[in-house]
Parts: sequence; C-alpha cells; structure tokens
Amino acid sequence: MDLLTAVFVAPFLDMAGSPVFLAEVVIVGVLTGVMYSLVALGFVLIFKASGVFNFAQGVMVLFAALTLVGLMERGVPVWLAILMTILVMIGLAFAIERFMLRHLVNQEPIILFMATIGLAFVLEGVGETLWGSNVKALDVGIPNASFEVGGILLNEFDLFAAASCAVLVAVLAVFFHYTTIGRALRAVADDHQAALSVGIPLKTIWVIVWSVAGFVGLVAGIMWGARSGVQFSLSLIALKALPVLILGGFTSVPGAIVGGLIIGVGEKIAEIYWGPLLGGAIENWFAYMLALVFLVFRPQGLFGERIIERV
Amino acid sequence: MIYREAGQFKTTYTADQAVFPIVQDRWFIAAVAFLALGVPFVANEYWLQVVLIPFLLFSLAAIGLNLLTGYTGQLSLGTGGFMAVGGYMTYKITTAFPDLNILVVFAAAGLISAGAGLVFGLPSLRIKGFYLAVATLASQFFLGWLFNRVGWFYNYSSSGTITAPPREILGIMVTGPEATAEVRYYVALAIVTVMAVAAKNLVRGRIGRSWMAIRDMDVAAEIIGIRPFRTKLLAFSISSFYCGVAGAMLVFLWLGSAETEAFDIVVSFDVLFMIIIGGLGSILGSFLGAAFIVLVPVLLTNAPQLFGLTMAIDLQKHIEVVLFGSLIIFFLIVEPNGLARLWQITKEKLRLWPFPY
Amino acid sequence: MQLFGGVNDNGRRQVRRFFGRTGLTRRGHEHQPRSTSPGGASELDTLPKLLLDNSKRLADRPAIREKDYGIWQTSTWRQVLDEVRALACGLADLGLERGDKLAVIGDNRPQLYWSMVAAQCLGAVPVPCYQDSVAKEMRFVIAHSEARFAVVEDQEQVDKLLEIKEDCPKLREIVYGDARGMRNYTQPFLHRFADLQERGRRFDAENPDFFLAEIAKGTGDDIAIILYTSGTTGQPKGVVLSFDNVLVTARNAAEYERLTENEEELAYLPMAWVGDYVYSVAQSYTSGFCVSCPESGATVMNDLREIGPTYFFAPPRIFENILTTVMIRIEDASWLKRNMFEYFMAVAKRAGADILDGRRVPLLDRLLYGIGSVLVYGPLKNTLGFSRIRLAYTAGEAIGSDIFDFYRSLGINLKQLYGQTEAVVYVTVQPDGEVKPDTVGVPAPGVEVRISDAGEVMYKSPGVFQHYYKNPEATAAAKTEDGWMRTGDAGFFDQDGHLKIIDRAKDVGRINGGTMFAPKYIENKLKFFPYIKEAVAFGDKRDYTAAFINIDLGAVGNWAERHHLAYASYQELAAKKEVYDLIHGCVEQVNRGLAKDPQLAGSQIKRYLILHKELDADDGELTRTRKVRRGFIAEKYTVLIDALYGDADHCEVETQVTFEDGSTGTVKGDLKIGDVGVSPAPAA
Amino acid sequence: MISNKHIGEVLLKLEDISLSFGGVQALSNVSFEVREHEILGIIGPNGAGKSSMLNVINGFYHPDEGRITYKGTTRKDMRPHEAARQGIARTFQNIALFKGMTTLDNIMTGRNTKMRRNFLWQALYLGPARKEEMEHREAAERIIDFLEIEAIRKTPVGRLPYGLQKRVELGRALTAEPDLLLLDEPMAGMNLEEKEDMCRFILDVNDEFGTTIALIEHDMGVVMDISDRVVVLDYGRKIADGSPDEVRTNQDVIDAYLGVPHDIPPDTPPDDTPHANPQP
Repeated sequence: MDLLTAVFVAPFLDMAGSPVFLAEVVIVGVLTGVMYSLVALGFVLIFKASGVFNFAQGVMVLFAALTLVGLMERGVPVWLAILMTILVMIGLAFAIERFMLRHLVNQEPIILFMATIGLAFVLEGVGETLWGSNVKALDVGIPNASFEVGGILLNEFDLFAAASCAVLVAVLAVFFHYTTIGRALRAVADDHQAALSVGIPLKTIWVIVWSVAGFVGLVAGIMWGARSGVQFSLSLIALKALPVLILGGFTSVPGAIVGGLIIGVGEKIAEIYWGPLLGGAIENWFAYMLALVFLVFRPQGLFGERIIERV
Repeated sequence: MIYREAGQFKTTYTADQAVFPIVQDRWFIAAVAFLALGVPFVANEYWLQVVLIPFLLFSLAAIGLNLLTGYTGQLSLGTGGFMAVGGYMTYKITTAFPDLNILVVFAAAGLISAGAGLVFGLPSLRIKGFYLAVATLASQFFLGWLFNRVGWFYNYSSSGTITAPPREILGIMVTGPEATAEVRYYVALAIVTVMAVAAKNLVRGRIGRSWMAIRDMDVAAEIIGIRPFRTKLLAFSISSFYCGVAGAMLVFLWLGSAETEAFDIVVSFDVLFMIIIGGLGSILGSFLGAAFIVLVPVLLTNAPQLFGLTMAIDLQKHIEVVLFGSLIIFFLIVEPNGLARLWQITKEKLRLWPFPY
Repeated sequence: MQLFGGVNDNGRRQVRRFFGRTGLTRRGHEHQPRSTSPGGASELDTLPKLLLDNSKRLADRPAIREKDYGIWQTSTWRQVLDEVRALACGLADLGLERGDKLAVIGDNRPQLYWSMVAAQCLGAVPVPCYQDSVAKEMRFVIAHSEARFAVVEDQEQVDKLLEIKEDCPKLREIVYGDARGMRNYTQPFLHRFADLQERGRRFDAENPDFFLAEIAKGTGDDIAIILYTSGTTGQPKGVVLSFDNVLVTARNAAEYERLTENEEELAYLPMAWVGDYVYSVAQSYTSGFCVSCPESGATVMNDLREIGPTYFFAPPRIFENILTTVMIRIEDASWLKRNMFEYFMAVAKRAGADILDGRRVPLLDRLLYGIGSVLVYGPLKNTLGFSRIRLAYTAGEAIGSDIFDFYRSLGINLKQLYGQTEAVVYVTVQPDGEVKPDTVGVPAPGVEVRISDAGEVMYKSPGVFQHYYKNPEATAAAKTEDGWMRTGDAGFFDQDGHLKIIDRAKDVGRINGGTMFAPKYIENKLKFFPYIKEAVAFGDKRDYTAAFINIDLGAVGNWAERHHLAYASYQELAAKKEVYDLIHGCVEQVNRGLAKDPQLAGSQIKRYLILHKELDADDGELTRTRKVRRGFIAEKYTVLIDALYGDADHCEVETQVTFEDGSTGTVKGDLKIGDVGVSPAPAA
Repeated sequence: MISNKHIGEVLLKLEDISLSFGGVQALSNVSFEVREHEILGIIGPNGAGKSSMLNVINGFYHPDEGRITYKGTTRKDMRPHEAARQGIARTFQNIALFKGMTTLDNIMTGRNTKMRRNFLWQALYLGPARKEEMEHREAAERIIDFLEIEAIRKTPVGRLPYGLQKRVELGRALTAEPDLLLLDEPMAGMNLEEKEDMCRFILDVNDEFGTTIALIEHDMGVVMDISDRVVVLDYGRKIADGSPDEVRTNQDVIDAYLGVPHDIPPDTPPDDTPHANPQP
C-alpha cells in the first residue's frame, strides 16, 4: 500500500504542492529536450536522405566540439574557429563519402549501420589524438545569466539554446521543402534507384547531407559543450537521442523536435519525482521505457510515415 | 583441391542432412577438436586468459546474438544487458545455494536471461529493424542500471562488484581465484561446444527454418503457418539464454569479478561486430567473428612492442581505437557478408578446383 | 588376311576369382573359347539362378541403387530377390507364360531391371525398348516381338502404348511403375507395379513352390533376351540371345578385367542397348556388384560425381562433351590456374599414359606427375566423378586420340572395345597396358577374330547370337554356315595384333591404282580437329582423295575472335583466307597420319574445299542422327566435285537451303579450293 | 483423359464480402462458393479486386462486412497462420520465397505446421526430433519429385530463374498438404512452355491430391482450360459465376473486358492494393 502511494499518489501531491518547482523542472526538461532534439535532428537528416542509421552522430557532435575548442585554445577567434570547424565538418563529409559510403552502396542497412559504428571509433580516436582527451571548457560567449520570471528561475543560455534550435529547425524545414537540393534529398530517401534515374548524383547528396548533419552536430556540440564541457561523454548523448527517434520517427524533423521535448520533460519529471523511489539515475533508461510504451500504441512514432507493406 | 567428393553418396536422409556431410570436413573438424583440446599444453597463461577464454565466451555470446539477428533478422543492441543477467544471476544463485553444481547454476542463470529476453522481445511484435534495435537498447540501459543500483543483486557488497566464489566440479576447482586458466578453459570449451552443437541443430531443423522464414519474408512466413510472434519470442529467449550463459562465463571463467561496466554497451557492439564480421546467419561465423574481435585488440596492443616502438599510453589507446574502427569499416567494405562467407567461397573454390565454377 | 586367334595371347593370363567374403574359390580357369556351357558352373546358367545365389552369398550387400527422393535408395541382393519374386509371381498370376515376350520401356529404373529378371524367372523373354522412341517406332518392336506384356516407367510410356495398342493385337497387359497422372486411367489391362507385386505376394503365399520351380526349369540354352538393334537402314532387327551367350561372355570379360562385387557402376545408358544389359545386369549378377540408377536425365553428371563409379562406360561423344566442358571451364579460370593446368596437362601428356601402363618414366616426370596429381589430375577427376574409376570403356565409334589420351594421361584406365549386339558386346578389347588410341585392341577372351579376303572383320565367340527374331534371311546373311559372324566393318590387324577398324566394309573403296579408300576413316580423322565439324571424303574410283569440309562455327568463331577476324556469317568466315590456312594445317596433319599406315598412305587428301553452308539434316545432307549422306551430297554438289577433280582454284555454286521455319532460300558462294602436299609413305 | 473427379460439398463460402482501404472500395458484396476438389478460376480486369479476394480468404485482410464459412465454420477474424493451420495454402503474384534458403529448405518450411517436436528435442537432434525431420524430409522430397525440381534441390532460391522460383513456391504451398490452395497468378511472366508445365502441375495437384484450387490468372485461355468454374470480378463486384462456357458468353464479362464504361467511378484501387500494415 505504501508502495502504491509512493508511486501513484505522493509524486503528484508533490507536484501540486509546489507548482513553481514543477514549472522549473518542466523548463529544465524542455531545454534538455531541445538538446536531444539537436542530436536527433542529425540522425534524422542522414536517415531520411540516405537510409543510413548514423551511429556516429554523437561522436560527430563530440568531434565538432573538440575541433572548435582545440582551435580556440590555439588562439583562433570564436567566429573564425566556428567557420573553420564548419569547413572541417564539410571536409569530413567528403572523406566519409569518399572512403566509406561510396564503397557500401547497395549494402544492407545493417552493414551501413555497423560501418557508422566503426566510423564512431575512428572519429573518437582521431579527435582525441588531435585535441587530447581531457575535459575542456567551451566558451563561445553565449550569455549565461539567470533571471526570474513570475517566480520561475530562467537562464539566458538555455533560452539562447532553444532559440538557436528553433532557428535551425526552421532553416532545415525551408531547406527540405523549398530548395531543389532539399527536394532531391527527399526523393533519394524514398527510393535510391528512382533518384538516380532522374539524374541526382548520390555522391553529391551524401556529401551535402553529411555536411548538414555535421553542421547540426556542431551546433549541438556548442550547446552541450558550453553547458557541461567538452569530453568523451559528449558522444554518449547520442544514445539519449535514440529514444527520441523512436518517439518521433526516424524520418520526421518535427518528430525529432517534439520527441526530444517529450523525452526531456518526461525524463526530468520522472527523475525528480519518481527517481528517489528507485534509487536514482533512472534517466539512463527511462527515456527508453517511455519510448517503448509509446511504441506499443503508435509503432510508427509521432509523425513517422506509415510503412505500407505489399503482399 | 583437398576435397575428393566423388563416391561420397548418401543412402539415408540422416547422412544427407549431417552437419558435415563431406568426409574431408569431418577430418578438418577432428583436427580442430584435437587442437582445441591440446592447446593448453602449449599455450601459456597469458594466451589462455587474454585470448582463448574470452574467445570462447564471446563466441557463445555471438552465437546467441546470431540466432536472433542473423537467423531471425531481429537486430538487437541489448546483448550486454542479457549477459549481465547471466553474470549477476549466476552470482546470486551460487551464493544462495553454494552446493548447487556451478554448471546447473549457469543453466539456471541462462534461463533467467531467457526470461528477460522474452520480456524485452515483446516490442518485436510491433516494430522491426532499427526501431527494434533502439528498443533493445532499453534492456541494455535498464538492466545495467538495475544491477548497478539494486544492492540485492550484488549482495550489498560495498564495492558493488560481484566476485566468483570458489566452486568445484568433480573435486576440481573451476571458478574462484584458485581455478587455473587451463581448467577454466576446458570448462568453457565444453560449454561452448555443447551449446554450439545445440545451436547448429536448432538452426538446421524446423525452428531454424521458421526463424529464417521470418527473417527473409515475414509476411510469407505467416501465410505458411508460422506464428511470427511466437517464433520471434522463441528466438529472443534462446538468444538470451546463450548470452546469459556467456555472461556467466565472463564473470566466473574469465574475469573472476565484475561490475556492470563489464557488460556495458561496448560489449553489445563488440558482439554485434563479431556476428557481422563473422557472418550473419552462420554458427561458424560466430566463432570466426569472435576470434577477429578478440584478437585484433590484442594484436594492436602488442604490435608497437613487436616493432620496438614505445609511445604514450593514451596515444597508443587512441591509435588503437582508430585502427579498430578503420578495420571494421575496411572489412565491411571488402566482405560485407563476413568471414563465414569468405570461408564458404574458399571451400567452394577448393571443391571445384581447378575449375572456377 | 590371316585368321587371327586372340585365344593364345590371352590364355597366358591365369586369373583366379574369389567369390564373396566367404573366400570360397568357385573356379579359377583359363580363358578358353567355350561353345555353349558356362563350364563348371552349370547350376548358375541363368540370371534367375544367379540371383538366387547372390541373395544368399551377398545377401546384405547392395545390389542396386536408385537416386530417388534425394537419396540413394539402396536394395540389397536379398531385397532384390524379394522384389523379383513378388513381381514374377504377380506376372504369372496375370498370365505371363513361358516363351511370352515382355516389353520393358523406360529410363534406367530398378523396377524395370527387376521386371526383366522376373520375366526370365518364368521363362518369358524381356524385350527392352528405347524409351525415347516415338510411338511409331515403338510399334514395330512391340508388334514384331509379339510382346504380350509390357512393363513401363510412367504415364508417358503408357500413353505411347495406348496409342499403338490397336496395331499390336498381342499386347495384353501393361504394368506401370510411376502412378503419377494415372489416376484417371481406368482400362482394366493397366496395372500398377506395386499392386502387381502385392498380387504376386498373395499368389506366392498360395503357391510357395511355384517360384523356385519355375527358375529351376530354366537352362543356359533358353532365350534370355531379345534386343532390337536400331539399323541405319531398314527396320530394326531383333537379336535373340541365350543365357549362355550372355552369361559366358559377361563372365569371361568380367574375369579378364578382374571385376569384383566391390565395383560401382552407374546405369545411365538406354536399357535397350546391349551394353547396358551386359554391364548393368549380366555382369552385376555374375560379379555381384552394385548398379546405381541416376535420379533423372538432368542430374546424370551430378549423380555420376556422387557415385564415383569404378567401372564406367560411355560412348566417345560423352567423353568428348566432358572434355569440351572441361576446356571451356578452364578457359574461364584465373591466369594462374589456367597456366598451372596447362603446364601439368603437358606433363601428363608426356608421362601420364606411361605411368598408367607401368612403363619406365624419368624420375623428374614422375615427380612432376605426382605434384600434378595433387594439384590438377586428382581434383579434376574428382569434379568429373572419375576419381575411383578402375576400368572405363568406350566403344560405338572411333574416339579422337586427343580425347582418348587426355583421359588416359589423367590416370583413368580408359580402354576401347569393339563389339556388337550380336556378340553380346565383346569382340575385341584393349588389354591393360597395351592401349593405343587408334586400335580397338585384341580379341576378347573366348573370341576368335579373322579378316576376310574382302577386308571384312569376322569373329566367332560363345556370345554369337542365336538368330534374328523372325528374320532367317538376315540371320543367314550375317552368320556363315560354320558359325563365323560378319561384322560389316572393314579393318586390319596391326603389327602388334591389335585390330584397327577403318570403315563400314561396304563403304570401303579403292583409289584408282589400288590403294584402299576408307572415307569414314579419313572423315573421322578430320573431324577430330575441333575446328572441323563435318567432312565428306571422295576417292572411290578416282585418282586421289578430295574432301568437303564444314568448319565448326563455335570453335573457329572463337579462334577468329582471338585473332581479331571480323565475320558476319558462317559463309563469310568459311571463305576467309586465314581459316583456309587453319584448315590446311589440319589436312596436312591428317595426311601425315595416313602416311604412317602402308595400307592407307595412298589415300591422302590432295584437294579440299570449305563448304559455304553447314551440312544440314533439313536439306537432306545428313541423316537425323547426323551421319553424312555421302551419295546424296556427291550428287547435289556435282559442280564442286568436278572442280575438285579438275584444276580450277575456285568454284561458284548456288544451293537451296531450308531454314528452321521450313521456308527455303538459296545460298550462293564462290569457293576456294585448297591443294595439299602429300607425305611420303613409309618404307614398308 | 477420362475424368472421374467428383466435385464435392461446399468447402468455402463467402457471403457479402466488402472490403475497403481508406474509403476506397476494393470489394463490394461479393459472394461465391468454392466446392471440394474443384478448380475455381477468379478472373477480372486489373483492379477488379482479385488479389484482395485471396487475401480475405486466407486472413491477410479482414473484410469490413460479410461472412466466411470454411469447412462448416463461420469465422469473423483469422490470422494468416491460423488459416494455414486449417489447410489453406497460397502462392503469391510476386514470388514470396525465402531468398536466403535453398529450395529444399523453402519446401520444408511448408511442413513446419505439421512438426511437433519442441526446441529442446531439436537442439539435441536425436531420436524423435531427427526421426520427425527425416519423415518430413521425405514428404518434401515427394513434392520435389512431383514438381520435377530434383536438380535444384540444394540451390539457394535466389539464384533460380523466375519460372523455377514459381514452381518452388508452389512446392512450398503443396508440402503443407492443403485442402484449399490459392494461386495468385501462377503463370504471370512465364513463357509458353513454362505455362504448359504449370498448367499440368495444377491439374495434377487437383487430380492426384484432390486439392481444391482457387486461382487468379490473367491468361484467359489458361483459366478457361483448366477451371471447372469461373468467377468474374470487376471493380470489386462479382459480375459472373459459372462454367467457363457460360462465362465466356456472358455479356457483362465481355463488356468488362472490352472496357465498356461503368457507372462505378474508375478510381478503384489497383489489384494488389497495398495492405496498410502499420509496422515501421
């Protein structure tokens, strides 16, 4: 009985008892969710355009952040460092296409998936060899002051992160829907052969999409890095983005955003209100459980397209 | 070239369906068995501990995952979690019932893993492919968390580690600090041999065909009367049983003690690498893949010394990681169907020698 | 030509035979020509008696296998006896009587083999028919043999019999093996094989002594079988063979070749052919070895490989086809493998046959041959299914010496034999260690051979048939009063006493001036070149030999491609100078070969031309079995012949051709004529 | 050939079957019967709902309305594997073989529902499990023999030419020893000779095993030749049902095939309307 109360009653009483605290928890959750969304976005972009489940997305975030920090440590001004990092990420996209993807055309998705895990190893090793593996602080000059609105404590940094995420998503949406390349990318996502037959070079598309994913990774890297320092564990947030994908669907940009928010908020609330009951640190798996439960009711995810099967 | 099959005809279905219908293959297997039995007489402790025992237990885990992913087509990233169940449950059971034969304990722990597999296989009813793969990560993280956080599983020891207690079979110490590497090797060899044979038997019979049918075309499989849900769940349970026993071996026959880190997501990926590099849908491939993944780091670690090079430890570590990753990519490019396929091609060539086809 | 007895030559071989695992020595005897009785084994003078004996002596050893439902379903001798017994009783119950004929039609199937023996148990005579004959062809055999019963494989054969049944009034009962598709056949005279056996078992239970008593009635003089030969002209003739004919000959040869019950043989040639009857039935019964029936026509090569026979027979055409596929497959191999193959095949060519025949070979060659065995010969034989061959025969027509040497150099004991249905196969056979590609060996054990004054090969043997069924004229024409049998083939013995067959006796002519002219012999020599598909030689009553040649479009086309020669059609290719040069070389080589034989040196080819079109059965130039119709061709192409025997260096011609769709057209050509130098005849 | 075949009782009865996908009507009020041992041809122009009909019969689609009575039992809802266990087997228009397996293994999967030994026995592969495996191997071999595909027994089906794949698929359906065999365009894409072979096999199956067959086929000649009865669908409705001769002369059928305008809107879905199977 006590257990039932502890699980089903007490947390809600706590919430009702301190709405401001709840609001703060939700806001923290939303902001974490935004970060997840950023990483998930990278996944979605690549999956949507090339059907590759890019496990290296998390390491790309790390790699981008490491490069940026490394450049800044060597005295490069922020704006130039960011520009150079973007160039590095584009170069990386070329290299990945040239040395990996090109040779794996027409392979099973699982093989490509495995290759991206291999890629994750390579990027991680290269990044740490170049820039070292100690924790580094990243300061790109994002304001970080706290202020209060209606009794709720807010942080400028978080708002900035949310804003940049929103801008990024808007840009991507426009890119996908209103540019030739964007439409081409969508065509490729539907059918490689068909896309090839209308004359879109697969190579180009891969380079573009991996560059974009690299850029998104950089944005995510800046946010996460500025918040919690640049280190190896940054690549692990990729794992956190995966349940977001199940929730939002592998091919849906809005899904990634909304899924990220749901996971972020849900995870924080669960951790704060139910976590102590279970010994804490349930963040690690709660997102997955949430996603799984969700899947049972909506297997295609929030906005995922229905997969139609023929007999 | 070495194959001389003329005159090897089969007069019964049993002979025709044998695992090794060709005499020369049987000789080869006999030679392998002889080597496997004889190797402790020539190998030192280092080889047994660093290469052979992990090779055996990871082969078993790879077989387990291969049953699920290679044969049934259900991609799983939760191998480490199921191995953890095996490791922790063995610990729990053998400390609770110290007199129970350790092999029985392994089996019991395997069964509990199978149960866990069953539960975490439930989503396979509704989802497939990468969705399912991500879902299986849930088991990885949840189980890892569970064994880390819930003291009951590690008997509330202060360090949070589980340690293999000394256990004997027929008066010979097989686990615990006093068990020699040789003994642990032989026990592992016995377990892996028996379970590999069982796996082979499963995949060449009705169940294997059901699994492969689901893998190749689940709609058609259902229409010829295969129950998809049941078949997938059976694959999840049996796969987890194998992984569970492998996890038990990892703690009890290899490391001696472990924390949840021993079963983290890297292990899941390693095992997945093993089956992909070894060959999806091949028992032999599971062994080849395990050998590859176990040996490559050993070689990479030892290579600099071999060439008389010295370098900073962490630099070496980083280079190792890069090389390992590159090797994986290189291998996937060169032979996406795995070592087993290479083996098969070689064998086919030898059978057709000197003809190309 | 002198009469040549093969007997003394072979009498030197003292061969002892051991029967079975009991180690019981039945008989060790000298090979002597015996007239009728299978001396010393009179109790085993019929196949049914042999079966009874084998079922005791070799009871649980395999007797026959059939690949069916994916595995080699094996019957032991004991089981075979059961099957035959049930079948014989069933047939008896159905009314088969002593002296009746029983037609057997189908692919090689144990059931059909059993029905032949079952008929013999009852004193009836099996008449196997070619399973691929159309109903019309079958009608003659069934009607002529007056078969009352027929045992057939399946619906296909039943349908044929139903079609001709009205024309064969004697045909009463039809038994079929495979019930597939027979569900709606309600005719009362149709019986399922299994049902018949069931009926037989009931009959047997009621008359337990019947079966053995019937077998005991049989003697060696009884007619064992009637085999219809597919005559090139006229109607087939039924060769009547007694048990003594069959068994004595089979035994003699089996002992000569030391066949034991451990042989493995694949029964894949038509059951109506005498060879199959001797190898797959008679010798299997006398030696007790197991015979395997392939799964289907499409799987023979694979089945051959699985069984890996020790005793094998194939007509030259099959060996030729196998060699061709070997060469094609090797062409596609990697550079390294191809070169290795070629290198070791050269070694084999040098040393292989000598090693096989036990002659002295330089140590280095022996060593290289050993390496070659591991790398090439062994695997090659293995992929072909020839690994275990101890004895392989080829007969029926001449085999190209390249082909023949190829197999022998691999270490396969391939031998030629010369035989006839009327002799129960064996007339001459090549002894181990004395094998030459262009002869057919020495007289088989028990056979005497002589060459008539007209050059015709004649023989006398225990296997000489009784008579042609219902055809005394033909019998008289074939057999002389004193028991010599005419073969209709022209030939001569070489200095080692080996018989050399050169042509059909009636086709052999004379070049003006007296040299023997054997057109087919020359044509065959030409055709042994892969580039030459067909050849027609002329020379009878003319001053010299001249030939028409058809190039092989595949082989020459391939050659042309390698030499960057462009061509659009057969005609264009055939007219190329380079092709003429190629063929010229071949002709010269043939001439050199002819020059070696004193009898034939005068018939070397002086002039030839390459025809502008392929000889075609549709145009009447070939028979349906692809034999050249020399007379017809000579008439049709008089212009060309005149040119060959004139001094023109080219000749224009216009020919009617029939296309595949049946329409006709004309082909025009301006043909070059090649002149070839002749080689000097040997001093002899 | 003298046919002594007895068309038996009603094996399957479909009453007022309607099926729609997202508002598109694939079948409207279709009723017909399939009798024991008969060969029923289902024909109709593209988009007539023929494949949908088969999918309804073996439980792949669940009709919005209507009743299906099979072997005397009326059912509402059935999963395809249940249909298989009750003796309904089928082949597909687009070959649905298990590409990674050999011909033999593909055919053996057809026996799966008849095998009883559990996985423990199978893991041992001794005694009863082995015996069972061998018995079913023999059954599969009989089908291989029946369909004359001995030579490709151990070839992975992916390597086989189209015509042979179709034959293997038929074999897989046959090894299940079905009472009702549904064939979805068994001769699509075949050349004349292959078609003749397939016809012979279909007739033989019907004849030898007494299997009831319902088949969809585009080749009118073939359908008319081998069917005992023909049902004609057009735009999801049944427009004729009867012997081949009756159907051949039916004015509605002629109109349908000649494309005479209809009062039904022509935006009905294609024949093999995608099944909205909500699985990612």
